[in-house]
Amino acid sequence: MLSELFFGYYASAIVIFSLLVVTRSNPVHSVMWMLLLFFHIAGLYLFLNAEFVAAIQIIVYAGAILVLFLFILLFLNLREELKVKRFIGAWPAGLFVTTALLVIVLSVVRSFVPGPAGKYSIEFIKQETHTKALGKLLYTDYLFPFEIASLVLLVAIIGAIVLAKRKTRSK
Amino acid sequence: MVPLNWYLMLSAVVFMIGVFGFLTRRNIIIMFMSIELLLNAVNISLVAFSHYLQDMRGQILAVFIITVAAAEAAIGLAIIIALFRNKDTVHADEMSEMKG
Amino acid sequence: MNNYLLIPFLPLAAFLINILFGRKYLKDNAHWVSILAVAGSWVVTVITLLDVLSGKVVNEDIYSWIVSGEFKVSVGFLIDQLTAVMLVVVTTCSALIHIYSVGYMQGDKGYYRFFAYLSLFTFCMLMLVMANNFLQLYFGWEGVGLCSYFLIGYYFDKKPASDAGKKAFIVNRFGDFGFGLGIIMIFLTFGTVYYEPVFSQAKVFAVQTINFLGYDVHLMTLIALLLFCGSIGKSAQMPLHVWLPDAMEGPTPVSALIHAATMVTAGVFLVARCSPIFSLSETALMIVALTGAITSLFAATIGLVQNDIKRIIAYSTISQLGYMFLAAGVGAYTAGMFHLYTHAFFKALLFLCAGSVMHAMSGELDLQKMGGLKKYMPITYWTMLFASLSIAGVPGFAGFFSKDEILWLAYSGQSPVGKFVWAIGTVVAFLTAFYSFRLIFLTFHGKFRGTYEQEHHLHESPKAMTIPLIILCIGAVASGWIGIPHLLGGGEHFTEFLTPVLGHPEAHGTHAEEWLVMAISIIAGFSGVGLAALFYLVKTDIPVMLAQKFNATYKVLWNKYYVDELYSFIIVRPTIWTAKNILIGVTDAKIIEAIVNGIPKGIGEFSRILRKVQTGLLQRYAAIMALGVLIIMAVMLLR
Amino acid sequence: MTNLTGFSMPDLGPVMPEIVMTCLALLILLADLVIKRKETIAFLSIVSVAAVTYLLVGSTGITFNGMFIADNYSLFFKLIFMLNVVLTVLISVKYIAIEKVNFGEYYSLILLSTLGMMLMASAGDLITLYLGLELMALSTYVLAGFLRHDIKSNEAAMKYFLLGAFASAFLLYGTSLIYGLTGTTDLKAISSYISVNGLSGNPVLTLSMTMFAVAFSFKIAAVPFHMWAPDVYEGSPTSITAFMSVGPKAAGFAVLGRVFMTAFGAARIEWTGILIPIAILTMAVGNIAAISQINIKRMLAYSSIAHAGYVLLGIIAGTSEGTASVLNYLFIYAFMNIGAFAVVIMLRSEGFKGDDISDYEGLAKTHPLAAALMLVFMFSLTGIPPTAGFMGKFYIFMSAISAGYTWLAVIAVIFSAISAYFYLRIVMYMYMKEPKAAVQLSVSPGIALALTITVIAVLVIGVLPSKVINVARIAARF
Amino acid sequence: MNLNGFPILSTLIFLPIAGAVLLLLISRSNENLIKWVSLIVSITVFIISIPLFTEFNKSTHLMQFTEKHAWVPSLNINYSLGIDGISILFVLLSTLITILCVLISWNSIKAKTKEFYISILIMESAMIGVFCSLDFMLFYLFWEAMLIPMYLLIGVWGGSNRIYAAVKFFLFTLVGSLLMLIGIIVLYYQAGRTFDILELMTKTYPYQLQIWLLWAFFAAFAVKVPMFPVHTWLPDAHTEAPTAGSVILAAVLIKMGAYGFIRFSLPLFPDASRAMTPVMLTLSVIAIIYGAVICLAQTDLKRLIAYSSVSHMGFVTLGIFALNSQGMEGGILQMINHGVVTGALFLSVGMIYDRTHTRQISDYGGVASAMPVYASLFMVFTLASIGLPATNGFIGEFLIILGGFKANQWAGVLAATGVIIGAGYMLWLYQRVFFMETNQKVAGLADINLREIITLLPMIILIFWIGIYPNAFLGFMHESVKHLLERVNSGSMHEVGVAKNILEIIK
Repeated sequence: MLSELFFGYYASAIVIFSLLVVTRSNPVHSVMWMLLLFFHIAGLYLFLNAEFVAAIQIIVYAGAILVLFLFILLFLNLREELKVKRFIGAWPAGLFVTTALLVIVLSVVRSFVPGPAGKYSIEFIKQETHTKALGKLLYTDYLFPFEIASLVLLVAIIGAIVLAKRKTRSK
Repeated sequence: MVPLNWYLMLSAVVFMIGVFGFLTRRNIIIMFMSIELLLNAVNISLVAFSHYLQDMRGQILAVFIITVAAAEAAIGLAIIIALFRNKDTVHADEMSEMKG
Repeated sequence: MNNYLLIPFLPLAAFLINILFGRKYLKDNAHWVSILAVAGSWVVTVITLLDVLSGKVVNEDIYSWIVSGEFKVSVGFLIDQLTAVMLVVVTTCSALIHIYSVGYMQGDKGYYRFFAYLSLFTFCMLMLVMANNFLQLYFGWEGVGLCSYFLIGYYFDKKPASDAGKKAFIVNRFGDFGFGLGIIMIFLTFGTVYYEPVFSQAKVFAVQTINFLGYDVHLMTLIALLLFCGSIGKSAQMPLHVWLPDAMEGPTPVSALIHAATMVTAGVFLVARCSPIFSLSETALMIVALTGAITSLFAATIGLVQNDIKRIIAYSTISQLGYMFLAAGVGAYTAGMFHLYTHAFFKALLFLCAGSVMHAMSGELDLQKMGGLKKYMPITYWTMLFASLSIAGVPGFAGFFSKDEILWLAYSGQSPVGKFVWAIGTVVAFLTAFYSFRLIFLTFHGKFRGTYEQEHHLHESPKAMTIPLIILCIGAVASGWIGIPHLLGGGEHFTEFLTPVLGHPEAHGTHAEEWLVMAISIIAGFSGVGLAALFYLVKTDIPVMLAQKFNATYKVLWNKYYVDELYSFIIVRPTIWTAKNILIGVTDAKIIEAIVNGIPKGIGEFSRILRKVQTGLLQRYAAIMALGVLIIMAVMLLR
Repeated sequence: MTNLTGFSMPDLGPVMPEIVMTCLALLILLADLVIKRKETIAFLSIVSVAAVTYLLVGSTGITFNGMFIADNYSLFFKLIFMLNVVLTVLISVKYIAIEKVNFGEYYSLILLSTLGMMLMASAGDLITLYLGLELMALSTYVLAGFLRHDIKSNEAAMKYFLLGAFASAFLLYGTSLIYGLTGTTDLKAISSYISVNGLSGNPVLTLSMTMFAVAFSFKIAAVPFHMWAPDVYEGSPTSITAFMSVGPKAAGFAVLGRVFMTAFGAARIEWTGILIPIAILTMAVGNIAAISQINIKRMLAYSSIAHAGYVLLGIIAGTSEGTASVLNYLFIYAFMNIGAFAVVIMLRSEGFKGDDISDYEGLAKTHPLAAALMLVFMFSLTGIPPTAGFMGKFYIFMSAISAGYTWLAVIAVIFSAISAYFYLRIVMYMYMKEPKAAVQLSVSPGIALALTITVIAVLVIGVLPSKVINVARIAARF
Repeated sequence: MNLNGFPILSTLIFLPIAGAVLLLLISRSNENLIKWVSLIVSITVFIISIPLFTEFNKSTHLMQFTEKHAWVPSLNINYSLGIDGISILFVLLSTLITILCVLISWNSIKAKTKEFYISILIMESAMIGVFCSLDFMLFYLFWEAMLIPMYLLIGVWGGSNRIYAAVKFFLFTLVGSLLMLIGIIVLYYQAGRTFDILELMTKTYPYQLQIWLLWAFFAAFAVKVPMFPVHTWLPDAHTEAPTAGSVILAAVLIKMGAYGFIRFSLPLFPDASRAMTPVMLTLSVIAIIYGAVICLAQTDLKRLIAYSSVSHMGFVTLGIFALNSQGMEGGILQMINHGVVTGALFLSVGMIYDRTHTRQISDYGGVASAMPVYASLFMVFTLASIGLPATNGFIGEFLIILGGFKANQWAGVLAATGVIIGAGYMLWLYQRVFFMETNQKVAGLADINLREIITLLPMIILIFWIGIYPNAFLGFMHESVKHLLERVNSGSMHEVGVAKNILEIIK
């Protein structure tokens, strides 16, 4: 019974916070709500005994990406931003489409039959400790995607420099 | 025991909120955050699947998604800066130089 | 066989020489080439006449012309009695008119062209006459039509002349339309277009009927009438007679040769040649007779009031041709041919005299402006007088014998319309006599009504013109003598000569009736001459008074029953109108072009709408994407 | 699950081309610091591509337990990518100098993007597929925004980035659903699971298939997910537009083919149901919208959308003949499209944008050779026989009809007739109108070489297509 | 049998292309060299085509001078050429017409002469290719390849409204031929993966499919012919094209449509063509009368001749769909005649246009007095166009009306009226242009020079040669037409019959 209660809290928190992120007019408030959201998602991961993923979630998402967002927000002159209206003119259309999509997806997901059980039973993970299991897999079975991920990060760096560097030094 | 469907419903709701944010908010940065929401929604369902299917594949993909999200954030914000430098606006509906 | 080839191919050679070397080298002595050629073919014709007289009939092919599937036709010659008669008529008239033209066309800038066309015409007419199959007949048929187009439109820089030429050709084309269909019907029934097999098997199909355009029609009547369409067009019978009066725009020798002696008679020749087919169908013969009769009456009435000398003779030609068809219609083909033979001489003579009168009056044609030319042009006067006597049917002259023969055979033949047609014939005889002598009296008798310098300029035509007149005059008088009927002790050699080809006409009347008919026709002829003398010599005011009293009828006759206006109103103007506004205006422009241009314009419009959808707004793109996802999911899940 | 010590190093043979490509890309990045003349860097990148191509031919096999499949199918696509890179580098040497963005990173980003495409082509697993796609996408976003000073380029990059991220989110959602349903992300395992458990009617499967269809349609710019293409093609630098119109599109088709053929092979009727309306819409919008365009890059964008529609026909056919026609068409499409863009680039000279169609008036008088080249490409894009375009389209129609979609082929034929109108408009402007201003062409050895390669290829394949068709048929059997 | 191994047909096709490539090398400046090279090339091509005429074996309907090489083996497409009684005359016509086109545009084409002659030579190879190819794909390749040069010919060197006309021509033909492409591919699969025409002709196809395919092919060929509803591109294309362009268009391009009917529609879909003959006959008769009547109201010289060719081609399609030997042979001969006569008419209009630069009939009048030689030549062409006996027009028209009448009496009678209206508008045209008072605009015109006479001479010779001795040309067709008609009339009649009663038994 405890787990349902626990899940209920987390789920409702996540939904409310994401709604707040999306609807607040002041971008800084949105970032703050997002921070709280990430914490709750990390909590959920813990609940699903994916400790390492939760840790990464906090470090990468909350730590790195949100900080990046804050830097960008500094560029904006907030006062002018508050006065302007938040949503585009045709926002009811957007709402309608999203709710329709939600209804369809929910109807499909409700009758969901999960696939075959894999080898990594929860006890095995607890006994192996989650990070070790994840690490071993990353470096054996999923070495290839791991390398590609590194390349993706490389491209991100090059791209960021090329686009955002202040002084162009072209010949 | 919390059934798997609840998780899926949660991720679907978060996903749709992200889509709603993306479709309706004028400020690009908020649109950007909505995309992060989408990715998080997918992560939730992935981790939930990997938990119920007792298989690590979901979590691994979640990790990769987070790395890609980080890379995307870097590039996205670089583009926003480049755009901001030229056009001094951060609203999507003012960016309609090209149409027709 | 090869000397027969010379007849048509000599004029052809002359034509080629004149047309190719005429402009630069021959210029004014182009006439020698044509005259020699025509004279050569005249000589050979005489030889062939002698051969035919001695019973030598020739039917030979030269080379195979068209072979397509089972349709085989070749260029070939059939020389029998009928051809011989036609050859004589064509070559003699052509030769004389060639000589006459030397004088008449003196100094004309297109001199070589004129003689080239004359030779071409002679070639085509000879090919027509000597053909041994229907397609070569059609070849000659259209060939003479073409030459008449060239010769009528000879003075091409004048609009009326070129209009007349065009009108002649197109009206002929109407006739040839029927003629062509006739030939096709013949091929489809007999499987060949050669005369010999067609005429021999004709009896086999005597009773057969065929479904033509939905109607069940008697086969032989259908073929006969289709062929008759051709002859109506060529011989200017009702309703396709309109082109002949306008054809007078051409030089007079042309009218003499083509529109009197040779081309217009081709229609009669066709009916005569196809007598086996015509005689198998009662209705066809009846229609031929009636058309001939009505046309002759119709033309004769118009001829009464015309003032243009050439137009009068033209109407008289139409009327005389009506006679010949009348004869053929009652089964008296030989009589028709006899009248054709005699008519060629005196009608050509009339035209040539008119030509020399015109020559003298420096181009003046209106009778009202002539008068008293007797003393200035004695030869022309006398020759024209003999011709008029002959045409009026005064006994002793050629016209009398042939016309009387026709009237008698009409009266005594057992064709149902015989009597009725005979009556009309007699009335026409009276009218012919009247207008012929009206012409003589108005031109040669009374006092001169022309301008002073015309009078001063009056002179007899040069020798080159008068000699052919004299020769023709002899022909006009003497040509009848070979066909003097038994009644008057003659041997009827002409009919005997043609019987093997056209069969012998039976007459069921007694001698008394024959005498009676002859008497009536003589009375008709003399009363016509007398009345004309009364009107135009003695009391010249009567015609004027009559014209006012019956003004309406006078105007109708003067305007040729408004037939020309009728045609242009029914056929010519509506076609051009439909072409202009309906076809160009509506169908082409509105319907087809509308669709053809409409579709791209529609697509263009649609493309502009699509461009509006592409607003450049990022959210709109995302919204459309989301909508796309929604629709696909809905469709896929509901299916 | 092998323990740590018993870890056997996976066979790297098949992956060797990708590894070499990565090293060379990095090398070029470093070389940019040392070498000042950008032409040498361009030359270096062409040499490296040549080396990779040489390696490619030999390396086939499956490694990383199914994640990386280097079969004939992926080999053919990699050939297209290599061709795409070489031609793009050739045409952009002088172009980026004119646009004053002459940085070395340009070439390394192109190589990295091509690497991403190669990974997508031989991805046997949804994870590698997603990462390869992101690698290609990210580098292409940057390349799209390369003209930092030009507002249009920034806007193009922004639009491409946001919509790209949005679409890849859908891809991820689809992957997670499939993972949930079948417990694996390996394509072969998925297909065996579906056929074993007979899930063809399952709503979740349909939902995930739709998600995949959406993501890939975005990549190949099929309607209704094509909205980004015209703006991005117009905004980004022309050499990159050329690169984008061939590379990512071909990669999209590679992935579309592989995922739908192998993974969802059993549920063929369902996903053809999805693709047919998309294909018809794509051909319709692509052709019709292009008619009223004034900017040539936008017009070529719509034309490339239309061509995506034709290629979709081959995929819908579903047979190996269909896939062969897709491969053949994309190979030919690469030549004619980049050729056309090369001519557009030639018109771009100092102070003269050369983007509007009206700039082409009277080109036949001022530059007959350039006009003749454009004529060949335009007629090839329309699909008139002596050119390769016809052979490509013809083979697509053949495969569609043999699979029983005759009515679809008729619709495609009607739309390609409509396409004739706007291609013809260009030829008409060039040949039948008087030149307005004296257009001065910026010709460089690179562009000249690229144009010769493309025009020869278009004409030779047009007349002797059997070589390409045979290779495509071998490649199609996977 | 390709006379001791020499691939005559391939040389005929590829020599003009070689010539075009040669022209590419010559510099744009010395136009004279360009003109002479193209003239020599076209003459050599004509000379090479003559042995076809002499060596042709008239006693067999089989294909002659055949060549077959694999082209795309994987799709079973072969490069196979061959001609028979039906196609040989067209090959000769194309080679002859090209020479005349080169001659006529000697000094009337000033701008971009090099591209002009290149397009003409490429046109020639495409034309010959269409008539010789025995493989559907090869046929389609040449059929479409001819679009590009023609589009350029009309568009670049045309008259004032050339762009609209060029685009209209291109789109009309393209839409039609694309539907044919679909038909070809469906046929390919239906007949077991082969494009070889001879093989396709031996097979029988289900009736319903035949109807569909017939209409697909009809779309392509009817536009080309042009038959009634889809003819509006022709007047625009003709009036706007340069003289050489409209000559090629009138003399050869139009024939491809009718040739397509004979070579493909009839033999491949015998039952469908028989079922569709009433429709086709009505369309042809409408085309004849519609084309002829509309000519009466034309004011533009070239437009009038263009509409007259709509009417003449109505005759041809009537002949073809009469499905009897007279109609068919008449149709084929009429195609040659129309090529010669309308080609000559356009050549002569081109000559007068070079002098007066106006096409309005009202600007002309009394030209005969200024240019007698020209007037007499034009008269010969007018007479041939009307179908006067002793000219080629008569032979064709008479056989067609005979065949048409045999097939359907109404069609025959109505077609014959076309002959009358034809005489009407042609003579009226001739009168307005050549007779009557000399119009000031055409007062002092120089008569045609030697070059122009040489251009028209072959036409005159052909007109009278076919007129007087048509067997020289009809002889070629007999065997092939007989074979074709056997296939169309009997063809799969018995199979259909058999199929029908089996159905009865089953029902």
